[in-house]
Amino acid sequence: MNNNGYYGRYGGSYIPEILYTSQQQLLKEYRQAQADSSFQLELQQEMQQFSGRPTPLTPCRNLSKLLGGAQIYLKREDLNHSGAHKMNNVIGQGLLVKRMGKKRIIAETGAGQHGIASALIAARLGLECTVYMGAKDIERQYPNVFWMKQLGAEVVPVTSGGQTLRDALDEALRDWTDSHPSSHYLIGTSCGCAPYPEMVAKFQSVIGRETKEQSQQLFNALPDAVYASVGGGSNACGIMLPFQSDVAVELIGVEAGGRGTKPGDHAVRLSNNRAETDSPAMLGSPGIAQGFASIFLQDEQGQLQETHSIAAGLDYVGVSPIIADLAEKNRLRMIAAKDDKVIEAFQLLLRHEGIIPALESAHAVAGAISEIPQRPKEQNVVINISGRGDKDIFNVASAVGDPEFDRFLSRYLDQSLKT
Amino acid sequence: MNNNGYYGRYGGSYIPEILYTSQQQLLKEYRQAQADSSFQLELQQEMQQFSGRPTPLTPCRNLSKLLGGAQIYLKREDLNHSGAHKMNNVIGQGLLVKRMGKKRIIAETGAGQHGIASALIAARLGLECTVYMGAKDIERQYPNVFWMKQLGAEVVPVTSGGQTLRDALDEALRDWTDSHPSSHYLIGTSCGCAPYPEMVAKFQSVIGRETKEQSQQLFNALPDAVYASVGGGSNACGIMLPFQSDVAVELIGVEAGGRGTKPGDHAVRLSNNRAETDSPAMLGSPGIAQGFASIFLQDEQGQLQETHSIAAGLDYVGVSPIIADLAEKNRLRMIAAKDDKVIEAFQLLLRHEGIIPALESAHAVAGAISEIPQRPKEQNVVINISGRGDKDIFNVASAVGDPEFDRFLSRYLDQSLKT
Amino acid sequence: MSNDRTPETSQLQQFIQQERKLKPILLMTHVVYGYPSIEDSIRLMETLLESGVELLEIQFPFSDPIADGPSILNACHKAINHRPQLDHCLKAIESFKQRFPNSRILLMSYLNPLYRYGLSKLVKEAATGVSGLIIPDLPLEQAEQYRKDCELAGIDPIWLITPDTPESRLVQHCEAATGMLYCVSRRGVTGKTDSQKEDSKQIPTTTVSLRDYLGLVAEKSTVPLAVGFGIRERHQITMLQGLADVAIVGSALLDAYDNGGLRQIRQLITTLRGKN
Amino acid sequence: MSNDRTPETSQLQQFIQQERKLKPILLMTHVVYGYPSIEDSIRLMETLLESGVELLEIQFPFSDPIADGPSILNACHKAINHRPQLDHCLKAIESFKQRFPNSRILLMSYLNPLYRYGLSKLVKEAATGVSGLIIPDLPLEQAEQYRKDCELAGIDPIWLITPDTPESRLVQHCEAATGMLYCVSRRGVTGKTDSQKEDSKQIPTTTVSLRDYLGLVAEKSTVPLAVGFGIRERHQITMLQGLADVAIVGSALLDAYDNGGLRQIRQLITTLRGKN
Ligand SMILES: Cc1ncc(COP(=O)(O)O)c(C=O)c1O
Ligand SMILES: Cc1ncc(COP(=O)(O)O)c(C=O)c1O
Repeated sequence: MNNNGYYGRYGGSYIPEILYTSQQQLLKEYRQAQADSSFQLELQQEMQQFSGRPTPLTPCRNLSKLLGGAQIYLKREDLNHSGAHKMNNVIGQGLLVKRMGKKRIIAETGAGQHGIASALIAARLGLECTVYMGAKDIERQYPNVFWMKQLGAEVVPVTSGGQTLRDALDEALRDWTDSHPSSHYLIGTSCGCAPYPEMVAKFQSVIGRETKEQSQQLFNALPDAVYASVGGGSNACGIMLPFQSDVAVELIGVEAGGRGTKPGDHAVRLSNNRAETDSPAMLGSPGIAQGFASIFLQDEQGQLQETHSIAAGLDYVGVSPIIADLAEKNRLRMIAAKDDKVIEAFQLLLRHEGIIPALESAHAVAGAISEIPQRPKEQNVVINISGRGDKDIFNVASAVGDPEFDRFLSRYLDQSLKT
Repeated sequence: MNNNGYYGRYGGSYIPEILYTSQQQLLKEYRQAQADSSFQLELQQEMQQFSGRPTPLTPCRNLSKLLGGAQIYLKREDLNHSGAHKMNNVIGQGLLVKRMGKKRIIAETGAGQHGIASALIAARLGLECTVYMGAKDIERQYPNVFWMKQLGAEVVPVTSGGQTLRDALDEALRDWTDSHPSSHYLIGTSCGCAPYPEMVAKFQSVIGRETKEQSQQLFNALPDAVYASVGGGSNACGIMLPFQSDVAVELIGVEAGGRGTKPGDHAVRLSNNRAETDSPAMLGSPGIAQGFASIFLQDEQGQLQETHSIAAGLDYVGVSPIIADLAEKNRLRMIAAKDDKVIEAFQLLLRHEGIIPALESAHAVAGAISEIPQRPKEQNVVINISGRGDKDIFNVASAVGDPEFDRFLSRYLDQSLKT
Repeated sequence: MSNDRTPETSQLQQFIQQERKLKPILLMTHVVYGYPSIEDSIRLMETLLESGVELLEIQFPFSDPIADGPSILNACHKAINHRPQLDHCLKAIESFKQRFPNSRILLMSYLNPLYRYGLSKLVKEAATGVSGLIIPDLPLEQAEQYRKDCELAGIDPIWLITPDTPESRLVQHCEAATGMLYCVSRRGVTGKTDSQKEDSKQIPTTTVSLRDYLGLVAEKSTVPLAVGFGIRERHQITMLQGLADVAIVGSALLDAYDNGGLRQIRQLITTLRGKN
Repeated sequence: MSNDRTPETSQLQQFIQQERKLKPILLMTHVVYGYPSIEDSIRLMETLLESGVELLEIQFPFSDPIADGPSILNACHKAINHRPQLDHCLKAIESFKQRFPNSRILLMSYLNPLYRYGLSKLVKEAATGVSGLIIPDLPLEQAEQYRKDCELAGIDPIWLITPDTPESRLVQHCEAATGMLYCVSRRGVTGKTDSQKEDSKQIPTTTVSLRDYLGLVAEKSTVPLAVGFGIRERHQITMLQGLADVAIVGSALLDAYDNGGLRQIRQLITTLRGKN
């Protein structure tokens, strides 16, 4: 990143003037904190004591044998407190909020993972917490809303636009323009105006640093390839950036292929085009929105589009400027996995390794599975399991079509109505 | 334990003759494995690589301040793979099964935690898995059943008796009498015939060993008191046994006070009586059932009783012989927490520390909270958070009465019916 | 097969040996006290005794009968709802003993109800009506006091052995055995499984053949052999002749009762005896 | 307040200064192109221009208008359904410019639609009808090329400043300003918040009083000041007289239109001008 927060031609800070002071304060405090060893120590301590880091690197002998190609290792971010890598980021930003002396955090959330992570850290650090969430997402992901409320967070339904993540993000930004002197906007992925992409990527890069060390311990070398799912891009940045200058390590991002290539059916921003081909007919194209320049799914008029993925955390309309830049420079290869392949990969990991990945992470697995059989057995491949899949029971049950689950819910409701 | 598996007057092996050979084989293999450093290494490795151990010890400054007494630390078994301490045990027994060359495991489960843990380790180690679960429990805890099935386990509904954990346990034993040469019965708690109580306690004692080390690191001393919930007794044994000979460390077990003291309304086996008073009018009384001698909830005729707890994992009719013995010898003090206090403690931990405990573990928290204000500030108290509470959303939502959750389920069902 | 190696032969053993002089094999029928009700269960026992079964095994129900399959399990759970009491059960047995001197009665239960009652006390009190005690979850190792009590009271503690019992342990059991030995013919619980899966034409066994298994036991043992689990038809009993002294019928009896009451019971006994 | 320190005064600035000689304060009304439909929005603009507003701010809608509150946000989202096109919008503006020579038109949009269109191209093409451009998410730092393009095309890039803008940055903006400065009177987005919470009797400000804030800006600035956000009533405009040159009315106008159409719009303008 250069000093203005650019990664190649992506990034920057495109925000309403009212946010300038707070953005500058954040930038300054973040830089100071980065150089402050006591902050770094506190960060490391909280990651260990609260979230249980380091997370392990798990060898998958069964799956490796089944696929007959490279040896597979999983980086287990699902074992973090709250069940996803999102925790790394909220711990970092939460401690920064304390440092800045602010009392309240604002967060946007799509599926609810980042909302829960924010509510958890707010409770832990004694901060107020307001979470913006699309009204449709609230309907679809109410269990997460329930936990946020139980944790003491205020959950504000966003009824504008498509009533999903993008609208929640806009609304959180609006709150911030109103409340910035006392509130911090805790962005959940490596998007947004500078220094958010850099900062989130940095807090997440503990994933990659650990992976590097653990690879040496487990197989005495760096991995030959690293796969991660790409929504906003934070788990991918987290595991990949520490390998950026190790050019022998292949980096592969997997985005949501959804149901198909029609607008609104996917969240394929990068893998179907080279960013150079700046044509709006491509799936994603360069744009400047929500505070930063990157690749967005948009129409010819520059209106952002609706998206879809079976994994709610991957249906973001934009992508981290860091990812966009790495893809453009061919340091990162982007591929997409469709919903049905994702369910297959999900089931494969359950059956053969006893690990339940988030549907987001199952994209990384699906992507890896599509390539591993062609890789020589001597290679070692790391897949980032960004989160756990318990949360996805409603989606998975629909996808595999288990009528018993519906019957269970009916009974629960009958019971509940009686009492 | 003496050589016959007795702890004082509890324990032993009271099983049908047909199981004798397998029980003896298990005893032998277990003893050999204990002495085999390569087994111990493999065990430690799998606990780290698959389950993410060590789990942290989390200081709780907010809650400590709020209660104004001893300093509170949480041992975070909720961060294990599968979200509970149950994983420690299934890893241990799973590796033993491999060692014995058996191809199949049988497990009983109540709420489903041990069932899932068993299904996970079976998938991981390439074993077949049959889980017995009361038909009523299946109805109540279908999400767990869903995951077991997705993991490839066969889930057998048990329709006899009260159709809950006890019946599942009986049925699992029946399967074992049939299949023991090729199948291992993977008991989920430190109950059953010898060597199960000892073995499960041993596999779980990694909790206490870590706690001991981490206490030294965090506050330079052993804890003054350790609280754990007591269902079958495995998480309590796990955290407490390594402190057994450190007599200055107070050990407190918390059992399910349920709704009241009527039979069927609670699972208070130990805290309301001293075992010496061998009167059946007491809540629990000495008995011999399900393979071992211990304290059971039973009527005057020796029939085991129904139980209740808001935490499905605590409503077991018996208790580990190790726990019964420690309580009888006053090394362990048993108290009970009622459902409503448990919900209060649950909410307190959410709001003030951002940690969602299993309702089982919330019993330990409730018990601790009732005593901590009276403890001097200089004391350090460890509470075992045996598992995480996501799984308890249906119970918690009923208890706090959130109509939105019901509405969410209705919508999901409507949707599901349409497609 | 029984022989006369033991110095002091128990009442039960004498009875069995006596009866065996007249019949190629004896019948032991199994019933659950309190199922379907206390009264009806007593009527069922009377019917069996009237029909002349040599041995009647009365199971005092326990809530968690881990060695029993679905039929008996279900019967036990239903029986418990009638709050059966052990002392009443003993009284009933005592009266049978007087009314049916040509049969012997064995009391079977899991350990816990007996333990709650007081095992020593039970053994003493049972002696007036009960010839032998069967406790499937009380292994030989845990039974020192119990065996003493039994000896004193003149009751036989009946031990179970299985095809999986290793030889050294078989020898121990044979040495300890008085009255008779209860030979489980296969793995698993009472009732169902093999006998239902494999069209019930054979006596199910495990790996060793039943003949070899019972042969080995007979070699080591001085007491009569009773063989149980899975017997449903006459020809199974015929097959046992020459291998064992007593054929035990449990679940089949319960199933018959559930299907057709006492009438069906009488019918089944007649069939099993080969008298039609 | 404007003074004449700048060497070359822009067209827009000259217009405002000219008008101000006649009126204590001017009115800038804000509308969304394409809401409620393309046609109706054009009719609304015509109505406003006919009613004699000095400045018309036309917002070309964007799907994610992060600085706008509920009323405008909603209007933008509805407008997008009619697939508004930037070139059509520019054409419409060009025709207004010719038909209403006594008003000036400003084009407001977020960066992305303009960026997709090509910002340089847009600036050039807009020059035929548009006097100034307002892009709330394009900060001064990122605007080097844009400013050059504007200068070349003779369009004023309108910069926004807020009560939170630090003095050093305020100075930068004042130096960069041509045409006019857009002074946001408080934190938050357009429309709602303060003005709704605190019964809309006052122009909402943050910690500094509005008078001090605008006084400071006037001191540093050479261009006219427009004040926006939250103006709903006549007396708010009266209060601004002497502090600013232009009062901006946005959400209030949309709300009036939604309640009573063009009739209500004319009514509102009359009221705001203090002519009834
Ligand atoms: C488990 C998990 N993985 C991945 C993602 C995608 O986000 P990112 O690309 O920022 O890692 C999310 C977002 O919610 C998530 O919850
Ligand atoms: C999270 C959790 N804690 C505690 C228990 C109680 O079991 P134990 O007493 O064996 O630890 C269970 C049992 O399912 C459990 O799931």
